[in-house]
Amino acid sequence: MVILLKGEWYDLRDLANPVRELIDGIGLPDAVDYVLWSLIASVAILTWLVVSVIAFIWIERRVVALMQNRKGPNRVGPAGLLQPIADAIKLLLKEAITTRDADRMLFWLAPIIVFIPTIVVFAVVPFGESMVLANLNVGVLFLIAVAGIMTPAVFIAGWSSNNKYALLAAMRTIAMLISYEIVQVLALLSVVIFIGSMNLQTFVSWQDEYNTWLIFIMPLPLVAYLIAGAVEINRSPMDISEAESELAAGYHTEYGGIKFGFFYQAEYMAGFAIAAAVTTLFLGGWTLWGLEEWIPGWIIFLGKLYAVFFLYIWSRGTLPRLRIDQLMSFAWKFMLPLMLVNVLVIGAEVFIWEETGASRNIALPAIGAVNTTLAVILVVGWGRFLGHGSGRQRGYRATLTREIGKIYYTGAEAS
Amino acid sequence: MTTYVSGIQIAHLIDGQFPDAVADAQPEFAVVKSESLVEVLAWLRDDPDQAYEFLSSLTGVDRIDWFEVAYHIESFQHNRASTIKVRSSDRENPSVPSAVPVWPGAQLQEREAYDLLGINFEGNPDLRRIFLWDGFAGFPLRKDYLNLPGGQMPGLERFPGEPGVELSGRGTE
Amino acid sequence: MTIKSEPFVVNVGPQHPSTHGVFRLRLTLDGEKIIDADMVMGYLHRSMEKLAEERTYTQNIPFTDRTDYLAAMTGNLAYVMAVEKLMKIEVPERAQFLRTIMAELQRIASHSMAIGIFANDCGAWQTPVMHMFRDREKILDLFEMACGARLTLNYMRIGGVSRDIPDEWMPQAYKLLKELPKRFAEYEDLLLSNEIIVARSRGVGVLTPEQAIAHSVSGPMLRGSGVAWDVRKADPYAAYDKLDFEIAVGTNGDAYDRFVIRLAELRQSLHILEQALDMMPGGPVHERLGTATVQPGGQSIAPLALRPPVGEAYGRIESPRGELGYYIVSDGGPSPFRFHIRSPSFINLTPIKQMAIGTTVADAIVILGSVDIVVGEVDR
Amino acid sequence: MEDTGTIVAFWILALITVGAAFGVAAVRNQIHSVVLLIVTFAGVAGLYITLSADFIAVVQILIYIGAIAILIIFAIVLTPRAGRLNQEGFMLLPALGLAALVAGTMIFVAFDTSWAISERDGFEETATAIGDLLLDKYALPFEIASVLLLSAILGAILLVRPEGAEEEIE
Repeated sequence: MVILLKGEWYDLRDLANPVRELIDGIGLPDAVDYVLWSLIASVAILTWLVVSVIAFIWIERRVVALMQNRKGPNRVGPAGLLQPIADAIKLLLKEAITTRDADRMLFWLAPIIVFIPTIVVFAVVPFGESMVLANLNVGVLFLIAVAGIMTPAVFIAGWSSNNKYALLAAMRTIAMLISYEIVQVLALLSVVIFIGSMNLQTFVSWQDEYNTWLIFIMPLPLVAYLIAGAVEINRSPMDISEAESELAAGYHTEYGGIKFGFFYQAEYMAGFAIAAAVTTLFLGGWTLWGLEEWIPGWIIFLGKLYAVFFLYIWSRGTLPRLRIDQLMSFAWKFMLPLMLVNVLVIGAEVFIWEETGASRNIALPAIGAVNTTLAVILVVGWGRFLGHGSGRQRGYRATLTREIGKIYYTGAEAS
Repeated sequence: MTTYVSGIQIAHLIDGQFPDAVADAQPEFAVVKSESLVEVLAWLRDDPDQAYEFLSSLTGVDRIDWFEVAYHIESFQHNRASTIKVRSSDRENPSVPSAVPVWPGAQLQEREAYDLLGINFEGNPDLRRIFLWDGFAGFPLRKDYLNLPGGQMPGLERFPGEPGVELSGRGTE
Repeated sequence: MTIKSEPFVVNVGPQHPSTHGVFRLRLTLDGEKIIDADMVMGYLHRSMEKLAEERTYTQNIPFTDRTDYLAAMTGNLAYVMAVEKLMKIEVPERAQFLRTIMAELQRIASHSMAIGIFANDCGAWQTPVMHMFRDREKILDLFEMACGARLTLNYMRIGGVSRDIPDEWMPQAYKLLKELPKRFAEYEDLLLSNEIIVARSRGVGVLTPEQAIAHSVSGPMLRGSGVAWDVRKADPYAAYDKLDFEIAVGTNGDAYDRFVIRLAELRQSLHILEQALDMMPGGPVHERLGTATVQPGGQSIAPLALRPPVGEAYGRIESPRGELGYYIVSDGGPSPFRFHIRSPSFINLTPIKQMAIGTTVADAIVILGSVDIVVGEVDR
Repeated sequence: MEDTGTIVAFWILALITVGAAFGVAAVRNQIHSVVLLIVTFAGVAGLYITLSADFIAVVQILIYIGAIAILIIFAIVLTPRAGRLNQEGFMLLPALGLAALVAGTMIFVAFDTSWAISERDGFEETATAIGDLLLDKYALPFEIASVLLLSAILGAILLVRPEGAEEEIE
């Protein structure tokens, strides 16, 4: 059956095949072919993104509602399924208000700029075996670079609103994004060193060939990347740039209507981008230990992507928010040294593997075990060194008494 | 059980320490002269036998003939409570010393009394209106704030329809 | 050489998710650091003290619902107790127990909200609040059974309570009492040792006992600073002298202590409720007052026009937010000559400036959340 | 450069880059200047792509848009009492003259030089080649640059430290 399907137009395991058949069949000149091919792929990716965002708005609201003991949207359409569409229509029809003191040009520009990187990232993401719009050699770097455009966009949004909450949030966001960008780069650097390529397809094929996912070999960069990703997409406990309880709605306080909708969508799309990167780099992309022969690769990929994105929904429903100085010191004092050590360790491992030429059946489990142990030792040890585990992180119960007028204050642990 | 120290008792105690400071004593409260208020309050707070370290409530009352400020004080150590008052008979610009040097907790409450009754607390570092806006005309909790037609004062003199009393004031037929 | 940024004034409120109503905090910032804080209030000022001077003593009871709208029962109780003190009325024992039970249920409801909102101020995205709402709903159901209202209850009367509880009330209350310990254990698991909440609130907004007493703060804030003071214990009112309970005190005086005290008080309230329900005596729930007349068609047997003797009374109770006092001056007329509310929310705000300076915006929000204000009670 | 597509792309990108660069100098609002600067950087990144230098292009976006532009924004926003608008300065005319001089020299040099065009195709993987060069032939300049950056970081920390902080450290 596999042979039967291979490359036929009805072979849904790779949606690129039928499209290629179609375009090749027409027989156009190269340039037109190229443009047509890109156009189809872009439209397909955009459609998927919008549908996913709409679906996940509903899923997030329902899931968080379940976590919070309530029902969530359940009125518009069956089980509230049409709620996101109704919301979208509402946002589209709302008056586009620009505040009087806003910098009009930048105020309108910001939602557009914020939208660009979140979409462009998907150009390099391999959805299936040949389902990648631009198979860049520097794919990993591209992921980080394009996500970096978010930073000025957020600042422009916060600054142009001429609102103090927005400006404060924008400054916070920039400081945070820059700090965690370094962590993100170092986390991906260790992965790139190990694989020896920055091409995302190479990552997938490497993990397919060696029959292992990088999550088992390097858990530490994965966790670091997930945390840095949470910062990038403003998910709790890192959502200080939105910080609902402190800064109203953060940098997009003054935005309403479809401009707000842009930010809202961009946040989800950036989340998908992070999840896509995690899926491709650490979770084997569109492969599933041979099952991709039977199940279309893109379904496997999307399944993994949504599972990773669900982590962010989960954390949002569960965790409170940290303070900005705590997050900054976490980035600089905790994550950065760990990531530097990690890069060093991975480099040494690659070097030793190359020198000894050990077979993969010995080398990979050994490296995985070493890295996992090291990760635990580093996290616990470095945490201890920074004063974690001194008891200040632990909660305690109130003292109970029946005596009136006595003073129990010790002040020992305050300050 | 909290011991409620009667005004007469506490007036005697204050008199022993500060002769000439007590102006009046009732079972419910003792009235202290405004010039010695701060030192009396400080003594009540600091003296180990009194130790009224907690100012529970501070509020002003417009008694029409005079304004008074009531200090409800408590002692945690002895589990006692008492009431001290100070009066000011200036109708237009009543003024009493501020209790903020003794209890910083009086700050907001003195602002409230100033805002609503127009009692001027001398020595309060930050005496501004608190609930009403700057420039609000008059002090609404004063009994003469609303001068009703026919010279009637606001407030129920009687409850409408209550038997035995003739209708007057704002009661309607 | 030092580089400083410009001072930057941020208004937190009056329309802001974390000011719990229309309250405004003007923060002057240097970067993220607060260098000055000022409170602006009065957005919800309804001049209750003036209005009360024009209404009869009984007509004033609904005002007390609307000061602290999250704890209407305790507001009722403090006011009727002040009037009873003025008129020297003895309240029947069953009414005393009913008042105690209602006040403790209200404390659980109010503390639940306070804890949930505090977690929200620490940045949790509504989850703790929603869980806390579940219990609060059940308590409000009990209130509805007892008096027909859920929020502004208007249940207590001068001389007792407005009506006896229906027969189905007690089984329902016992059922709730069985459920609640499980829930409280859940909250303690979720929140007490939550590392982020600890990191956010520990050592934030520290108030030493000397400062706390000097600033007249009361309730969980005073106990958070380690002062074992609870009006229920110090000056037992209603039926508290017959019940056994403990006071929760903190040792560090920070926001976290105020939070754990509220959690501990949930359990103490439950303990009080268990005893009170078991000990509940029979008998009338309302003292017949001298001039009482039964209202045509109305259920209330409270007299419409009470005329307390000339004098004054200061009644105080331990509301969920602190020492709630009503100071009533009577000139012998049917309405109070002066009606003053010593509202704990308002007075607990006194040291805000001191606590906030030197911290960050995020800390200021946590501090404000740990004070647990109700703006209806701040502005009155 | 025979490919029509590349030529069209080059001219479009060149126009955007030069136009935005002119805007950076001409626009009064400093934040607008920074936004235009970001456009310039993006245009330069596009020009790198036309030269099939994909690595450099991506790094250009990462470093210049993601970091340098943000640094400039920080510098503008955090400067105390700095006007958000550029002031009319007395140096306007001399600066214009100097700029014209520099531009003229550059145009002259650009037209006068006989540019050597490599016959070899572009690298397939530029990243590897750059990495090899940086850590092999140009290792010393690379290290010197790192030391320079490190000292810059330390200097910055020293500058922004509040005056009382010295005692805290000791």
